[in-house]
Amino acid sequence: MKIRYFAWLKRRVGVAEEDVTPPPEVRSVGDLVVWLRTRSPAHAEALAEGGAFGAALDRRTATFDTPLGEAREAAFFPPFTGG
Amino acid sequence: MKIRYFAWLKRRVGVAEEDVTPPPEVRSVGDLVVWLRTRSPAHAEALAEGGAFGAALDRRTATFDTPLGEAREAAFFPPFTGG
Amino acid sequence: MAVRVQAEDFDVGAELARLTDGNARIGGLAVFVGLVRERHVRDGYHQDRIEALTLEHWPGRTEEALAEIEAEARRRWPLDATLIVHRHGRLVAGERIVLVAVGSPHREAAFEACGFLVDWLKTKAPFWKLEETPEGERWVESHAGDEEAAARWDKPGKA
Amino acid sequence: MAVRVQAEDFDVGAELARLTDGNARIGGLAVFVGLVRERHVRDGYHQDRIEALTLEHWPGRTEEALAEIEAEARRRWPLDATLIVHRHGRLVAGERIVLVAVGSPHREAAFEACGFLVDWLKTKAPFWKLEETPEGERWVESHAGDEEAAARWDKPGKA
Repeated sequence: MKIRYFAWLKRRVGVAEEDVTPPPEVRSVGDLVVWLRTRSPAHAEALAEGGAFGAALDRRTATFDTPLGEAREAAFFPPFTGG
Repeated sequence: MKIRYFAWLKRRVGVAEEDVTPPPEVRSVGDLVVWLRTRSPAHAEALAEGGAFGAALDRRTATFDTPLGEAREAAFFPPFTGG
Repeated sequence: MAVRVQAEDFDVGAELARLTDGNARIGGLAVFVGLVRERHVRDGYHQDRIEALTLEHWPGRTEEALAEIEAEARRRWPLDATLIVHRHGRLVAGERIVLVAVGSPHREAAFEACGFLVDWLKTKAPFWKLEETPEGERWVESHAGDEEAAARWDKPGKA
Repeated sequence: MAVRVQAEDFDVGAELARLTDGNARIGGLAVFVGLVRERHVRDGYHQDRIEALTLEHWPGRTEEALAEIEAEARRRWPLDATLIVHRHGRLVAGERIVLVAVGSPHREAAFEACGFLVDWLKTKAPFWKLEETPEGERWVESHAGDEEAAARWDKPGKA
Protein backbone atom coordinates (compact mmCIF):
# COMPACT_ATOMS: atom_id res chain seq x y z
CA MET A 1 0.00 0.00 0.00
CA LYS A 2 0.98 3.63 -0.43
CA ILE A 3 1.83 5.74 2.60
CA ARG A 4 1.73 9.55 2.35
CA TYR A 5 3.20 12.00 4.81
CA PHE A 6 2.46 15.72 5.06
CA ALA A 7 4.02 18.79 6.67
CA TRP A 8 6.41 17.98 9.51
CA LEU A 9 5.77 14.24 9.23
CA LYS A 10 7.05 14.40 5.67
CA ARG A 11 10.12 16.35 6.76
CA ARG A 12 10.92 13.92 9.56
CA VAL A 13 10.39 10.75 7.56
CA GLY A 14 12.28 12.31 4.68
CA VAL A 15 9.89 11.27 1.89
CA ALA A 16 6.45 12.45 0.78
CA GLU A 17 5.28 8.93 0.02
CA GLU A 18 6.46 5.35 -0.07
CA ASP A 19 5.10 1.97 -1.07
CA VAL A 20 5.08 -0.63 1.68
CA THR A 21 3.79 -4.16 2.16
CA PRO A 22 2.87 -4.59 5.82
CA PRO A 23 2.67 -8.17 7.11
CA PRO A 24 -0.81 -9.72 7.53
CA GLU A 25 -0.92 -9.12 11.30
CA VAL A 26 -1.03 -5.35 10.62
CA ARG A 27 -4.81 -4.96 10.63
CA SER A 28 -5.58 -1.42 11.86
CA VAL A 29 -4.22 2.07 11.38
CA GLY A 30 -2.68 1.77 14.85
CA ASP A 31 -0.97 -1.50 13.86
CA LEU A 32 0.33 0.23 10.74
CA VAL A 33 1.83 3.11 12.75
CA VAL A 34 3.59 0.69 15.10
CA TRP A 35 4.93 -1.27 12.16
CA LEU A 36 6.05 1.85 10.22
CA ARG A 37 8.08 2.99 13.26
CA THR A 38 10.30 -0.06 12.75
CA ARG A 39 11.33 1.01 9.25
CA SER A 40 13.91 3.62 10.33
CA PRO A 41 14.83 5.93 13.21
CA ALA A 42 13.31 8.78 11.17
CA HIS A 43 10.03 6.89 10.95
CA ALA A 44 10.17 6.18 14.67
CA GLU A 45 10.66 9.86 15.43
CA ALA A 46 8.03 11.14 12.99
CA LEU A 47 5.38 8.68 14.16
CA ALA A 48 6.41 8.69 17.83
CA GLU A 49 3.85 7.81 20.45
CA GLY A 50 2.08 10.90 21.80
CA GLY A 51 2.64 12.79 18.57
CA ALA A 52 -0.25 14.99 17.48
CA PHE A 53 -1.06 13.64 14.05
CA GLY A 54 -4.12 12.39 12.23
CA ALA A 55 -4.64 9.70 9.65
CA ALA A 56 -6.73 8.98 6.59
CA LEU A 57 -7.39 5.75 4.69
CA ASP A 58 -8.10 6.19 1.00
CA ARG A 59 -8.59 9.91 1.74
CA ARG A 60 -11.26 9.40 4.44
CA THR A 61 -10.54 10.38 8.03
CA ALA A 62 -9.48 7.40 10.11
CA THR A 63 -8.62 6.71 13.74
CA PHE A 64 -6.04 4.28 15.09
CA ASP A 65 -8.83 1.72 15.52
CA THR A 66 -9.95 1.87 11.89
CA PRO A 67 -9.29 -1.47 10.13
CA LEU A 68 -7.07 -1.22 7.06
CA GLY A 69 -9.45 -3.43 5.09
CA GLU A 70 -8.75 -3.12 1.39
CA ALA A 71 -7.36 0.42 1.68
CA ARG A 72 -4.75 1.23 -0.96
CA GLU A 73 -3.47 4.42 0.63
CA ALA A 74 -2.83 5.62 4.17
CA ALA A 75 -1.94 9.23 4.96
CA PHE A 76 -0.48 10.79 8.11
CA PHE A 77 -0.53 14.50 8.83
CA PRO A 78 -0.52 17.14 11.59
CA PRO A 79 -3.73 18.97 12.52
CA PHE A 80 -4.84 21.29 9.72
CA THR A 81 -3.84 24.97 9.96
CA GLY A 82 -5.21 26.57 6.81
CA GLY A 83 -7.36 29.63 6.33
CA MET B 1 -35.76 78.90 11.96
CA LYS B 2 -35.15 76.49 9.09
CA ILE B 3 -37.32 73.40 8.69
CA ARG B 4 -36.05 70.47 6.59
CA TYR B 5 -38.11 67.57 5.30
CA PHE B 6 -36.84 64.27 3.93
CA ALA B 7 -38.19 61.38 1.85
CA TRP B 8 -41.99 61.13 1.84
CA LEU B 9 -42.35 64.10 4.22
CA LYS B 10 -40.59 66.24 1.63
CA ARG B 11 -42.83 64.91 -1.15
CA ARG B 12 -45.98 65.56 0.85
CA VAL B 13 -45.06 69.03 2.07
CA GLY B 14 -43.80 69.84 -1.40
CA VAL B 15 -40.55 71.55 -0.36
CA ALA B 16 -37.20 70.29 0.96
CA GLU B 17 -36.85 73.18 3.35
CA GLU B 18 -38.50 76.40 4.41
CA ASP B 19 -37.79 79.26 6.77
CA VAL B 20 -40.44 79.86 9.41
CA THR B 21 -40.89 82.06 12.45
CA PRO B 22 -42.98 80.21 14.99
CA PRO B 23 -44.74 82.30 17.63
CA PRO B 24 -43.20 82.36 21.14
CA GLU B 25 -45.67 79.83 22.55
CA VAL B 26 -44.09 77.16 20.28
CA ARG B 27 -41.55 75.83 22.79
CA SER B 28 -41.02 72.14 21.97
CA VAL B 29 -40.64 69.97 18.88
CA GLY B 30 -44.19 68.75 19.49
CA ASP B 31 -45.46 72.35 19.60
CA LEU B 32 -43.61 73.02 16.35
CA VAL B 33 -45.25 70.06 14.61
CA VAL B 34 -48.71 71.18 15.71
CA TRP B 35 -47.98 74.70 14.51
CA LEU B 36 -46.50 73.55 11.17
CA ARG B 37 -49.70 71.57 10.45
CA THR B 38 -51.58 74.87 10.28
CA ARG B 39 -49.44 76.16 7.41
CA SER B 40 -51.20 74.20 4.63
CA PRO B 41 -53.25 71.07 4.01
CA ALA B 42 -50.07 69.46 2.64
CA HIS B 43 -48.27 70.19 5.93
CA ALA B 44 -51.22 68.81 7.87
CA GLU B 45 -51.12 65.60 5.84
CA ALA B 46 -47.33 65.17 5.96
CA LEU B 47 -47.13 65.80 9.69
CA ALA B 48 -50.40 64.07 10.58
CA GLU B 49 -50.85 62.69 14.06
CA GLY B 50 -49.83 59.05 14.26
CA GLY B 51 -47.38 59.39 11.39
CA ALA B 52 -44.15 57.45 11.76
CA PHE B 53 -41.54 60.17 11.54
CA GLY B 54 -38.58 61.29 13.59
CA ALA B 55 -37.12 64.69 14.28
CA ALA B 56 -33.75 66.35 14.80
CA LEU B 57 -32.83 69.76 16.18
CA ASP B 58 -29.62 71.20 14.80
CA ARG B 59 -28.87 67.70 13.48
CA ARG B 60 -29.21 65.95 16.84
CA THR B 61 -31.98 63.42 17.39
CA ALA B 62 -34.95 64.98 19.19
CA THR B 63 -38.28 63.80 20.56
CA PHE B 64 -41.56 65.71 20.63
CA ASP B 65 -40.72 66.77 24.20
CA THR B 66 -37.36 68.30 23.29
CA PRO B 67 -37.42 72.09 23.87
CA LEU B 68 -36.59 74.13 20.79
CA GLY B 69 -34.22 76.32 22.82
CA GLU B 70 -31.93 78.24 20.49
CA ALA B 71 -32.10 75.67 17.70
CA ARG B 72 -31.73 77.12 14.24
CA GLU B 73 -32.84 74.08 12.30
CA ALA B 74 -35.45 71.38 12.78
CA ALA B 75 -35.62 68.32 10.54
CA PHE B 76 -38.41 65.76 10.06
CA PHE B 77 -37.92 62.39 8.39
CA PRO B 78 -39.19 58.81 8.17
CA PRO B 79 -37.28 55.97 9.86
CA PHE B 80 -33.95 55.29 8.14
CA THR B 81 -33.81 52.53 5.56
CA GLY B 82 -30.25 52.59 4.27
CA GLY B 83 -27.71 49.85 3.93
CA MET C 1 -10.58 55.15 8.99
CA ALA C 2 -12.82 56.42 6.22
CA VAL C 3 -16.46 56.93 5.36
CA ARG C 4 -17.75 58.16 2.01
CA VAL C 5 -21.16 58.89 0.55
CA GLN C 6 -21.16 59.11 -3.22
CA ALA C 7 -23.36 58.74 -6.29
CA GLU C 8 -20.82 56.78 -8.33
CA ASP C 9 -20.10 53.08 -8.04
CA PHE C 10 -17.05 51.86 -6.11
CA ASP C 11 -14.35 49.39 -7.13
CA VAL C 12 -14.39 46.73 -4.41
CA GLY C 13 -10.99 45.28 -5.28
CA ALA C 14 -9.29 48.67 -5.36
CA GLU C 15 -10.95 49.78 -2.12
CA LEU C 16 -9.85 46.64 -0.27
CA ALA C 17 -6.33 46.77 -1.67
CA ARG C 18 -6.00 50.37 -0.48
CA LEU C 19 -7.14 49.26 2.95
CA THR C 20 -4.64 46.42 3.37
CA ASP C 21 -1.63 47.40 1.25
CA GLY C 22 1.30 48.16 3.49
CA ASN C 23 -0.58 47.04 6.60
CA ALA C 24 0.69 43.55 7.40
CA ARG C 25 -0.89 43.65 10.86
CA ILE C 26 -4.20 42.69 9.29
CA GLY C 27 -4.83 38.96 9.39
CA GLY C 28 -8.47 39.05 8.44
CA LEU C 29 -10.60 41.38 6.39
CA ALA C 30 -14.37 41.01 6.73
CA VAL C 31 -16.38 42.68 4.01
CA PHE C 32 -20.02 43.27 3.25
CA VAL C 33 -21.34 44.42 -0.10
CA GLY C 34 -25.03 45.35 -0.22
CA LEU C 35 -26.73 45.18 -3.61
CA VAL C 36 -30.08 46.21 -5.04
CA ARG C 37 -32.10 43.02 -5.00
CA GLU C 38 -34.68 42.58 -7.75
CA ARG C 39 -37.23 41.28 -5.26
CA HIS C 40 -38.32 42.74 -2.01
CA VAL C 41 -38.08 40.08 0.70
CA ARG C 42 -40.27 40.34 3.78
CA ASP C 43 -41.72 37.74 6.09
CA GLY C 44 -39.65 35.08 4.40
CA TYR C 45 -41.08 35.29 0.89
CA HIS C 46 -40.15 37.24 -2.19
CA GLN C 47 -42.57 39.99 -3.03
CA ASP C 48 -42.85 42.58 -5.76
CA ARG C 49 -40.32 43.05 -8.46
CA ILE C 50 -38.01 46.03 -7.95
CA GLU C 51 -36.63 47.69 -11.04
CA ALA C 52 -34.59 50.34 -9.33
CA LEU C 53 -34.43 52.37 -6.17
CA THR C 54 -33.44 55.89 -5.31
CA LEU C 55 -31.48 56.48 -2.15
CA GLU C 56 -32.09 59.86 -0.59
CA HIS C 57 -29.83 61.01 2.23
CA TRP C 58 -28.99 64.02 4.36
CA PRO C 59 -25.76 65.43 2.97
CA GLY C 60 -23.30 66.25 5.71
CA ARG C 61 -25.32 64.62 8.46
CA THR C 62 -25.00 61.22 6.79
CA GLU C 63 -21.22 61.38 6.78
CA GLU C 64 -21.29 62.44 10.44
CA ALA C 65 -23.52 59.50 11.33
CA LEU C 66 -21.29 57.04 9.48
CA ALA C 67 -18.18 58.45 11.17
CA GLU C 68 -19.86 58.08 14.59
CA ILE C 69 -20.75 54.47 13.84
CA GLU C 70 -17.22 53.77 12.63
CA ALA C 71 -15.73 55.36 15.77
CA GLU C 72 -18.01 53.22 17.94
CA ALA C 73 -16.80 50.05 16.18
CA ARG C 74 -13.21 51.08 16.75
CA ARG C 75 -13.91 51.58 20.45
CA ARG C 76 -15.40 48.11 20.73
CA TRP C 77 -12.95 46.02 18.70
CA PRO C 78 -9.21 46.12 17.93
CA LEU C 79 -9.39 47.20 14.31
CA ASP C 80 -6.60 48.14 11.96
CA ALA C 81 -8.72 49.33 9.09
CA THR C 82 -12.33 50.33 8.55
CA LEU C 83 -14.14 51.60 5.50
CA ILE C 84 -17.76 52.49 4.77
CA VAL C 85 -18.76 53.59 1.27
CA HIS C 86 -22.48 54.20 0.72
CA ARG C 87 -24.03 55.31 -2.53
CA HIS C 88 -26.98 57.64 -3.02
CA GLY C 89 -29.13 58.44 -6.03
CA ARG C 90 -30.86 56.06 -8.44
CA LEU C 91 -29.57 52.48 -8.59
CA VAL C 92 -31.00 49.69 -10.76
CA ALA C 93 -31.40 46.06 -9.66
CA GLY C 94 -28.03 44.34 -9.30
CA GLU C 95 -26.09 47.53 -8.57
CA ARG C 96 -23.89 47.87 -5.50
CA ILE C 97 -25.28 50.07 -2.70
CA VAL C 98 -22.83 49.84 0.15
CA LEU C 99 -19.39 48.53 1.02
CA VAL C 100 -18.33 47.89 4.61
CA ALA C 101 -14.84 46.52 5.24
CA VAL C 102 -13.06 45.84 8.51
CA GLY C 103 -9.49 44.66 8.98
CA SER C 104 -8.20 43.24 12.23
CA PRO C 105 -5.45 40.92 13.42
CA HIS C 106 -8.29 38.61 14.52
CA ARG C 107 -10.95 37.26 12.20
CA GLU C 108 -13.58 37.14 14.95
CA ALA C 109 -13.17 40.88 15.63
CA ALA C 110 -13.31 41.62 11.91
CA PHE C 111 -16.51 39.60 11.43
CA GLU C 112 -18.23 41.02 14.50
CA ALA C 113 -17.32 44.63 13.77
CA CYS C 114 -18.43 44.27 10.14
CA GLY C 115 -21.81 42.88 11.22
CA PHE C 116 -22.14 45.65 13.78
CA LEU C 117 -21.41 48.36 11.20
CA VAL C 118 -23.93 46.95 8.73
CA ASP C 119 -26.63 46.64 11.40
CA TRP C 120 -26.06 50.11 12.79
CA LEU C 121 -25.80 51.94 9.50
CA LYS C 122 -29.21 50.54 8.53
CA THR C 123 -30.86 52.12 11.57
CA LYS C 124 -28.65 55.09 12.49
CA ALA C 125 -27.60 56.71 9.20
CA PRO C 126 -30.09 59.03 7.46
CA PHE C 127 -30.81 57.17 4.23
CA TRP C 128 -34.23 56.55 2.71
CA LYS C 129 -35.03 54.15 -0.10
CA LEU C 130 -37.68 54.80 -2.74
CA GLU C 131 -38.37 51.66 -4.77
CA GLU C 132 -39.62 51.60 -8.36
CA THR C 133 -41.95 48.67 -8.92
CA PRO C 134 -44.35 47.81 -11.76
CA GLU C 135 -47.09 49.19 -9.47
CA GLY C 136 -45.31 52.51 -9.05
CA GLU C 137 -43.01 54.12 -6.54
CA ARG C 138 -43.00 53.10 -2.90
CA TRP C 139 -40.95 54.29 0.06
CA VAL C 140 -39.34 51.36 1.81
CA GLU C 141 -40.64 51.03 5.34
CA SER C 142 -38.31 50.39 8.17
CA HIS C 143 -38.00 46.76 9.07
CA ALA C 144 -38.52 45.58 12.63
CA GLY C 145 -35.81 42.97 12.00
CA ASP C 146 -33.31 45.72 11.30
CA GLU C 147 -34.10 47.40 14.62
CA GLU C 148 -33.69 44.07 16.38
CA ALA C 149 -30.42 43.39 14.59
CA ALA C 150 -29.09 46.80 15.60
CA ALA C 151 -30.32 46.34 19.18
CA ARG C 152 -28.31 43.10 19.53
CA TRP C 153 -25.24 45.28 19.87
CA ASP C 154 -26.70 47.22 22.80
CA LYS C 155 -26.67 44.16 25.01
CA PRO C 156 -24.04 44.34 27.72
CA GLY C 157 -21.29 41.81 27.25
CA LYS C 158 -21.87 41.46 23.54
CA ALA C 159 -18.61 43.19 22.71
CA MET D 1 -20.59 27.24 -6.50
CA ALA D 2 -16.83 27.08 -6.83
CA VAL D 3 -13.72 26.16 -4.89
CA ARG D 4 -10.18 26.66 -6.12
CA VAL D 5 -6.72 25.96 -4.74
CA GLN D 6 -3.99 27.84 -6.53
CA ALA D 7 -0.49 29.22 -6.13
CA GLU D 8 -1.20 32.57 -7.80
CA ASP D 9 -2.88 35.54 -6.16
CA PHE D 10 -6.55 36.27 -6.82
CA ASP D 11 -8.24 39.51 -7.84
CA VAL D 12 -10.87 40.13 -5.16
CA GLY D 13 -12.84 42.68 -7.18
CA ALA D 14 -12.97 40.48 -10.28
CA GLU D 15 -13.90 37.39 -8.26
CA LEU D 16 -16.77 39.17 -6.51
CA ALA D 17 -18.01 40.78 -9.70
CA ARG D 18 -18.14 37.35 -11.36
CA LEU D 19 -20.13 36.09 -8.42
CA THR D 20 -22.80 38.79 -8.47
CA ASP D 21 -22.98 39.96 -12.10
CA GLY D 22 -26.28 38.94 -13.61
CA ASN D 23 -27.61 37.62 -10.30
CA ALA D 24 -29.91 40.30 -8.94
CA ARG D 25 -31.33 37.93 -6.33
CA ILE D 26 -28.32 38.65 -4.15
CA GLY D 27 -29.00 41.39 -1.62
CA GLY D 28 -25.92 40.87 0.49
CA LEU D 29 -22.46 39.55 -0.17
CA ALA D 30 -20.37 38.64 2.88
CA VAL D 31 -16.68 38.25 2.19
CA PHE D 32 -13.62 37.22 4.14
CA VAL D 33 -10.06 37.77 2.97
CA GLY D 34 -7.33 36.13 5.03
CA LEU D 35 -3.85 37.66 4.83
CA VAL D 36 -0.37 36.71 6.02
CA ARG D 37 0.04 38.67 9.22
CA GLU D 38 3.52 39.82 10.09
CA ARG D 39 3.01 38.86 13.72
CA HIS D 40 1.80 35.63 15.13
CA VAL D 41 -1.02 36.32 17.57
CA ARG D 42 -1.77 33.87 20.35
CA ASP D 43 -3.16 34.29 23.82
CA GLY D 44 -4.01 37.87 23.00
CA TYR D 45 -0.56 39.25 22.41
CA HIS D 46 1.63 39.60 19.34
CA GLN D 47 4.54 37.27 19.23
CA ASP D 48 7.37 36.61 16.83
CA ARG D 49 7.78 38.38 13.55
CA ILE D 50 6.74 36.36 10.52
CA GLU D 51 8.51 37.06 7.26
CA ALA D 52 6.69 34.56 5.11
CA LEU D 53 4.89 31.29 5.27
CA THR D 54 4.60 28.28 3.05
CA LEU D 55 1.24 26.60 2.72
CA GLU D 56 1.42 22.91 2.04
CA HIS D 57 -1.72 21.06 1.06
CA TRP D 58 -2.97 17.73 -0.23
CA PRO D 59 -3.69 18.22 -3.92
CA GLY D 60 -7.02 16.74 -4.91
CA ARG D 61 -8.12 15.99 -1.37
CA THR D 62 -8.05 19.69 -0.49
CA GLU D 63 -10.43 20.58 -3.30
CA GLU D 64 -12.72 17.72 -2.21
CA ALA D 65 -12.72 18.98 1.39
CA LEU D 66 -13.51 22.54 0.32
CA ALA D 67 -16.34 21.34 -1.93
CA GLU D 68 -17.78 19.31 0.98
CA ILE D 69 -17.66 22.36 3.26
CA GLU D 70 -19.27 24.52 0.59
CA ALA D 71 -22.03 21.94 0.04
CA GLU D 72 -22.68 21.85 3.78
CA ALA D 73 -23.07 25.64 3.87
CA ARG D 74 -25.54 25.46 0.99
CA ARG D 75 -27.57 22.86 2.86
CA ARG D 76 -27.74 25.09 5.93
CA TRP D 77 -28.46 28.51 4.42
CA PRO D 78 -30.32 29.85 1.38
CA LEU D 79 -27.32 30.92 -0.69
CA ASP D 80 -27.21 32.20 -4.23
CA ALA D 81 -23.46 32.26 -4.64
CA THR D 82 -20.46 30.79 -2.84
CA LEU D 83 -16.77 30.95 -3.59
CA ILE D 84 -13.67 29.67 -1.81
CA VAL D 85 -10.23 30.42 -3.25
CA HIS D 86 -7.25 29.25 -1.16
CA ARG D 87 -3.63 29.73 -2.13
CA HIS D 88 -0.75 27.36 -1.50
CA GLY D 89 3.02 27.80 -1.72
CA ARG D 90 5.19 30.53 -0.27
CA LEU D 91 3.50 33.81 0.69
CA VAL D 92 5.20 36.82 2.25
CA ALA D 93 3.71 38.99 5.00
CA GLY D 94 0.81 41.06 3.70
CA GLU D 95 -0.11 38.66 0.91
CA ARG D 96 -3.62 37.29 0.51
CA ILE D 97 -4.13 33.65 1.53
CA VAL D 98 -7.80 32.94 1.19
CA LEU D 99 -11.01 34.42 -0.17
CA VAL D 100 -14.42 33.27 1.01
CA ALA D 101 -17.50 34.95 -0.44
CA VAL D 102 -21.16 34.19 0.10
CA GLY D 103 -24.12 35.84 -1.60
CA SER D 104 -27.67 35.53 -0.31
CA PRO D 105 -30.93 37.45 -0.49
CA HIS D 106 -30.49 37.94 3.28
CA ARG D 107 -27.47 39.56 4.89
CA GLU D 108 -27.78 37.44 8.05
CA ALA D 109 -27.51 34.22 6.03
CA ALA D 110 -24.57 35.62 4.07
CA PHE D 111 -22.71 36.61 7.25
CA GLU D 112 -23.40 33.36 9.06
CA ALA D 113 -22.49 31.14 6.13
CA CYS D 114 -19.29 33.11 5.51
CA GLY D 115 -18.24 32.72 9.15
CA PHE D 116 -19.10 29.03 9.01
CA LEU D 117 -17.00 28.47 5.88
CA VAL D 118 -13.99 30.26 7.35
CA ASP D 119 -14.24 28.33 10.63
CA TRP D 120 -14.66 24.97 8.95
CA LEU D 121 -11.99 25.39 6.33
CA LYS D 122 -9.47 26.11 9.08
CA THR D 123 -10.13 22.77 10.75
CA LYS D 124 -11.42 20.50 7.98
CA ALA D 125 -9.32 21.28 4.90
CA PRO D 126 -5.83 19.73 4.63
CA PHE D 127 -3.57 22.78 4.73
CA TRP D 128 -0.44 23.19 6.84
CA LYS D 129 1.45 26.42 7.45
CA LEU D 130 5.22 26.63 7.81
CA GLU D 131 6.25 30.04 9.13
CA GLU D 132 9.60 31.73 8.45
CA THR D 133 10.70 33.74 11.46
CA PRO D 134 14.04 35.33 12.39
CA GLU D 135 14.58 32.25 14.61
CA GLY D 136 14.02 29.86 11.73
CA GLU D 137 11.18 27.82 10.33
CA ARG D 138 8.30 26.66 12.46
CA TRP D 139 5.18 24.64 11.69
CA VAL D 140 2.09 26.47 12.90
CA GLU D 141 0.33 24.48 15.58
CA SER D 142 -3.38 24.06 15.52
CA HIS D 143 -5.20 26.53 17.66
CA ALA D 144 -7.74 25.39 20.25
CA GLY D 145 -9.76 28.52 19.43
CA ASP D 146 -10.11 27.37 15.84
CA GLU D 147 -11.52 24.03 16.96
CA GLU D 148 -13.94 25.83 19.26
CA ALA D 149 -14.95 28.21 16.49
CA ALA D 150 -15.61 25.29 14.15
CA ALA D 151 -17.50 23.39 16.86
CA ARG D 152 -19.94 26.30 17.32
CA TRP D 153 -21.56 25.22 14.10
CA ASP D 154 -22.18 21.69 15.39
CA LYS D 155 -24.65 22.91 17.98
CA PRO D 156 -28.22 22.01 17.16
CA GLY D 157 -30.36 25.02 16.39
CA LYS D 158 -27.43 27.16 15.35
CA ALA D 159 -28.41 27.12 11.71
